[in-house]
Amino acid sequence: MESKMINHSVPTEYQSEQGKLNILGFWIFIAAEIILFATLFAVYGVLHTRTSDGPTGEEIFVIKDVVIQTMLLLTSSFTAGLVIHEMRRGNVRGLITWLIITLALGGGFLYMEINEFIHYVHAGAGIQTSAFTSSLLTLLGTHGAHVTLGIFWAIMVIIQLLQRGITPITASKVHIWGIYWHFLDVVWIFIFTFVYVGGLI
Amino acid sequence: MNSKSHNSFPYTHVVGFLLSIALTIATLFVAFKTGLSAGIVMIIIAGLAVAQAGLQLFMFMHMTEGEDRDTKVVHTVYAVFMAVVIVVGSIWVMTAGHPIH
Amino acid sequence: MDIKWDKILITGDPLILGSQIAIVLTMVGIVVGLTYFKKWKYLWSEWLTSVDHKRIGIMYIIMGVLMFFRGGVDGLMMKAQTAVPENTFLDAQHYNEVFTTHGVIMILFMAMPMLIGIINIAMPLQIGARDVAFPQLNLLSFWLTFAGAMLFNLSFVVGGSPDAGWTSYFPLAGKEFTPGIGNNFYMVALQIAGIGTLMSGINFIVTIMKMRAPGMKLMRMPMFSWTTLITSLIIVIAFPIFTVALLLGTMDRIFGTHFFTVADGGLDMLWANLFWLWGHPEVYIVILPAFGIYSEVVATFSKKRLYGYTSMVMAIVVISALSMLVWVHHFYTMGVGPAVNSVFSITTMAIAVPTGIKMFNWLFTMRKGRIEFTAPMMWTLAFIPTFLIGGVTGVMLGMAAADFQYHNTLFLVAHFHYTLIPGVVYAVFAALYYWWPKVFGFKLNERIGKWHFWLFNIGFNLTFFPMFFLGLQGAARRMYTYSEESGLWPLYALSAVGAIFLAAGFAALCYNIYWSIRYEKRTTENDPWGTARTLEWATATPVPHYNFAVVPEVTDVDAYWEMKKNKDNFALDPNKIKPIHMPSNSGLPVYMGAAFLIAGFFLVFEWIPLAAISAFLIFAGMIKRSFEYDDGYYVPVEEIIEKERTWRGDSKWKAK
Amino acid sequence: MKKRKSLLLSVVSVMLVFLLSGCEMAELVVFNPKGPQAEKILDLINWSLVWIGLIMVVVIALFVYIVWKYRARPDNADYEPPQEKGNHLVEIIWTAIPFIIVVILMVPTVTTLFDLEEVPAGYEDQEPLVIHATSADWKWIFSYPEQNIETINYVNIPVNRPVLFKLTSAGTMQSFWIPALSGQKYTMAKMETELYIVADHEGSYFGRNSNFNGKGFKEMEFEVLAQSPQDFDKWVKEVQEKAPKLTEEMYAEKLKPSHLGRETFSNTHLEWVDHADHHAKEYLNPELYRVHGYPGKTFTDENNDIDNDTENSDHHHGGDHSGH
Ligand code: HEA
Ligand code: HEA
Ligand code: CUA
Ligand SMILES: [Cu+2]
Repeated sequence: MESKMINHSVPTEYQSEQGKLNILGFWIFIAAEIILFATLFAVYGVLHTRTSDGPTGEEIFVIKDVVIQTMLLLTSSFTAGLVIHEMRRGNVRGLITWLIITLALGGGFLYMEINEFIHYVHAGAGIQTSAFTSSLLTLLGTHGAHVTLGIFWAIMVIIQLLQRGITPITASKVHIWGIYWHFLDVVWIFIFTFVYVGGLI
Repeated sequence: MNSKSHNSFPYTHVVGFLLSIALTIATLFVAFKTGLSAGIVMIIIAGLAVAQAGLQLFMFMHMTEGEDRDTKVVHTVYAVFMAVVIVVGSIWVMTAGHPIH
Repeated sequence: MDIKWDKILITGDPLILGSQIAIVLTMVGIVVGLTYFKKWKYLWSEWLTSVDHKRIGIMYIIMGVLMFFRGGVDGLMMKAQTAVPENTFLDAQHYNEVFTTHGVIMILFMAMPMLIGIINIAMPLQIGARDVAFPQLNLLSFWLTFAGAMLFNLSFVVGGSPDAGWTSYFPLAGKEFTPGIGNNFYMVALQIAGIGTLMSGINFIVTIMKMRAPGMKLMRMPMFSWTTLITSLIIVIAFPIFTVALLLGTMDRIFGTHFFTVADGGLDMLWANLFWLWGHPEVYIVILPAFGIYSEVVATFSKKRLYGYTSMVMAIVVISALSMLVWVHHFYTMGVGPAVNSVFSITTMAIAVPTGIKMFNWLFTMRKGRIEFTAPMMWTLAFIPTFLIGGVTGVMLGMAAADFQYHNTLFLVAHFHYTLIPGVVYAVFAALYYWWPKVFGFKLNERIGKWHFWLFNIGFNLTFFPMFFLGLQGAARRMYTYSEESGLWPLYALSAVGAIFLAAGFAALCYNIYWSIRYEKRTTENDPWGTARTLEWATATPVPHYNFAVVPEVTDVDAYWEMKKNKDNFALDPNKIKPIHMPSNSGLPVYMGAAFLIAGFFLVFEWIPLAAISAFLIFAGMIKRSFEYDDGYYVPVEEIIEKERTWRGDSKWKAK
Repeated sequence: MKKRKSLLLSVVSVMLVFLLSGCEMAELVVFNPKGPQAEKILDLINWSLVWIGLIMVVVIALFVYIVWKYRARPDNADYEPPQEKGNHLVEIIWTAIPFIIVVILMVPTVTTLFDLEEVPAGYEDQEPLVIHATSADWKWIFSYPEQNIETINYVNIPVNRPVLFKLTSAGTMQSFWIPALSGQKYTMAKMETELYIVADHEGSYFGRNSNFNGKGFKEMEFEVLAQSPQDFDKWVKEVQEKAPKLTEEMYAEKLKPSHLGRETFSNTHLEWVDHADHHAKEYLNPELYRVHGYPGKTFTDENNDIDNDTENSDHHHGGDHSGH
């Protein structure tokens, strides 16, 4: 906002002073998110053997569903990358299209996750069952809540894109949302590896 | 950084995507098909997870671009280090020294 | 949901009844007063919705002073209770509630807001910025902190106070042993305030990384801004841990999970682990800005450059790194084994080295200087020997094997008051006296300041020094009373006498503020102390809302000192003035604070449907924010020229 | 100036009155160890005091000297202090010396830490007496499995013989502390911590819970009586013969939040529950902890219903606990 000069050699999202500040601020926030999830992982790492009267991970995890979830999220991360790619080409339509595809994949992931939770509750692994289930469901739930938030956020951004097109400000919003979405994918990779695969070997 | 590279086919994204799928499959393979001991499997799949996270950070998240790249990189590396301290430290402290509980 | 109306207000206790009446009367008084003087609009548009970092800073400080009063009264109540053996002024339950709220309020709602307020006022000025990076977010941080504080204080009169200590150890703090909602207040109120603090941390980091004046490399930044940067870094790393701990605590208490419970596999040690993973860095979060304040004051009033600037910076970086690696020293006695204890003893004691570097650098800054005993300097001087006591006793506690005897005793309580009060509270006082004229255009009175100083210092040492010995006599902390045969009485009584001096000292500060507002000489001198060194002193007093007409070029560590040496540098060339872009005020943060307060309140009372509905108020605010495209406004050149001319006169004005 | 002096004077006199008034002040227990463990800790403390004292003296002397010498006086108004940046040598020195002191303090800390985990030197040849100390709100329960006796709020031990306390809690986190004999250690539900203690003087010592655990915290004290082996054996015999038997119902009643006096039994509660065991039954009574204010909901476990649940032992769970 400080300078109205547009420098076309940098991507749109870096063209406004506020956009740059926001992007850096969001990276700092990502650091906080890293710590937040690390703490949840630490909790899970400490509590996962404490199953009390409830089932163990081996008894309830369904690896097939988890692999599908993983693929959905990995693909959505890829399409989220294409969102930025299209944005930098200045293609609003492509941008919005890929964004919607990403959201659809994210929605699919959430659908699977909700089913997973229902399966757990039926298997006698509710959030109040044991320290293990509490920490498992809280870790998964926090990630799922982030994904949900990401979806609603993207919808808001789509509306703004439709209203305003690609401007330095909307572009920085898309960029920031993109960072967030990839980050959730990173978190999922660790959940996949340490919670599910690690829990089954 | 420069927008020219974005006019063509998104090679890096496709490569990144394929790599991430490959790494996931590798994880599953190592865990369920090799019959290695649990400890070794954990180490390998942990390594694969870290590789995949790095992939996302560098290929998709645009961490190393923009005028603030040093700040971003240093800060993120610091956070990752602290994350490791928290996870490893907590597990160590909570399991050490309690013979029976 | 089954609301029990008759249980909401706490009844049947004269102390609480008194405060309930006092609260209602105060509220009525404020409303009537504002209406009578027609100040509502002014308050709303100039303060509550202001995104000006200086005003936000002032609001933080007002809140901090109020909370100091509340926490201080708690402290006095504890001292009154233990002044004589078998006292019945407070019963066990009340004493427990009092030290819990005292600890929480003093650290989270007094020390933190005070320091964040001071940072808000001074840091952007020191680096030559127009405001912080995210002014509206800054206001939101304030309102969340405020909402958290209000929710927490509400517990005293509505619903019941938390009573498990400021550390809120589980399983005591869980529903198995404290089924009432008191400890819900702890979990929820601190969560709300914590989110605000985290956002402040992010805000300050971006501000410092991106908005420094031209020429101000990191290694030319004033020490206070350096400590702000490092503190913010620790905030960003430490607070999310607390967020998770509180989340899990809330889930255990309200949703019946088993993280820290006795039943079904919960692990009480894990709470301690998470709490201190945050809690230890937290004490460095409050001490580092204080170190920064002392660094500024000591250089100014010794008329010397800060000695060993580079090693000072390195020292705080090392402290911040170590601060995350020592948390176990708070539970050496948990049976984690000699190997773990040894490792954490080493990291803990290592902190003495960088802190020592700072100590010696301050001393050598004064060496060969010309030390002026102004009020801010007095607090700085008093800090050195008293904090030394706090620090070295910290090292004694750090020696794990010895800690088996000190832990959970008044020796520990003495240690941390000797670090928190000389470290943080004295620094806050020093900062208030030091930056007051910059903010308000008049100094606080020096003579009353001396009274404040001596009363508080004597009181402090008298109150807390005996506690070291009480601890060695075997007095555990958090005991609401003791028997006569225990022989603890003389030292307890001595300590209680000290608290009277402390209260008198605090009263002197309040009187000083009152007196100075009415009678102290006004000044528009940009550098009222005459020996200032950093950029905040290079602009008008009181500071115009745009801070600097033209952001100065920085060539050395003490930017303003350099300008003074080279008078021409400081003079303003009116041709260089351009319209200044400023952010506009916003009511949204006030709304968000209220929304969090309401949702938090329902959550505390475990009225889940209501809490869920009010959570939508929060989302509504976030959506509103997302669609806001306010570009702020510009301050026209004429306005700036007029403002600058009035205080600069001819000597600081470069005619065309 | 005068005022300030008189103020100081009055403070000093108040202190003196307290110190001299002869009202008996408690001794510094930590400096009066009655057993080798506490002695080791005291040695460490004394060692630290030497070095800490040295640091204090040096820093305060430096402080006083500098502040005095360089204070602003009317006659040095024109003095322009030099703008020094620092001095590498000096800075290295004041980094190195504290570092060395830290190492000097560290070494004995580590050795003491490892020492405290073991039977004190000179007592290794004796079989330690094992006592289970279980803390509950707000009392201490001591079980002697070999002797098959149990005491509440007092514990008798033979002098000059190592005692191994196995510590656990029936609920909140507490801390077992006998300052004259050793440092403290926490007691936690479903966990066991261990503490070796030797008393090398006969006598009665003060012990308490030092970790805050609610309303009755202050009163949670116990007496340790170190007796000659003969007296101890005599006492054991007497208890075995004369003391009543404890039943599970009685025990559940005692675990409710309350203060009990001294009690003695000729069996132990370990017969039906060891709270250190990972799957121990819980005996929780959340409803009994209500104080003023809004009640809030509690989550009770079926397992917890003492009166209905008599066949508790078949209560099992999946998962392995090897990770602990
Ligand atoms: C601002 C707050 C603050 C600060 C700065 C510190 C600083 C330190 N603290 Fe303190 N501490 C608290 C606040 C603080 N603490 C609080 C609130 C608690 C209790 C919480 C609770 O339980 O409720 C606590 C508890 C606490 C414990 C836990 C004890 C227990 O529960 O049993 C320990 C143990 O290691 C400890 C150690 C230290 C050390 C080593 C330092 C060091 O940083 C000190 C370093 C400084 C110096 C050493 C002085 C200057 C140095 C020199 C002159 C150089 C030469 C010196 C040497 C070589 C020794 N602290
Ligand atoms: C920054 C932090 C901070 C500060 C400043 C203080 C300040 C004080 N504290 Fe603090 N204290 C803690 C942090 C702090 N404390 C913490 C974290 C705990 C641990 C809690 C726990 O165990 O969970 C604790 C515990 C604690 C205890 C131990 C309780 C126990 O274990 O049994 C005691 C006991 O004496 C005490 C006393 C005091 C006193 C007398 C002051 C005094 O310095 C207060 C001085 C201020 C005033 C006296 C202001 C009020 C003034 C007036 C009323 C005068 C009239 C005014 C006008 C006319 C305007 N505190
Ligand atoms: Cu602990 Cu199983
Ligand atoms: Cu600490």
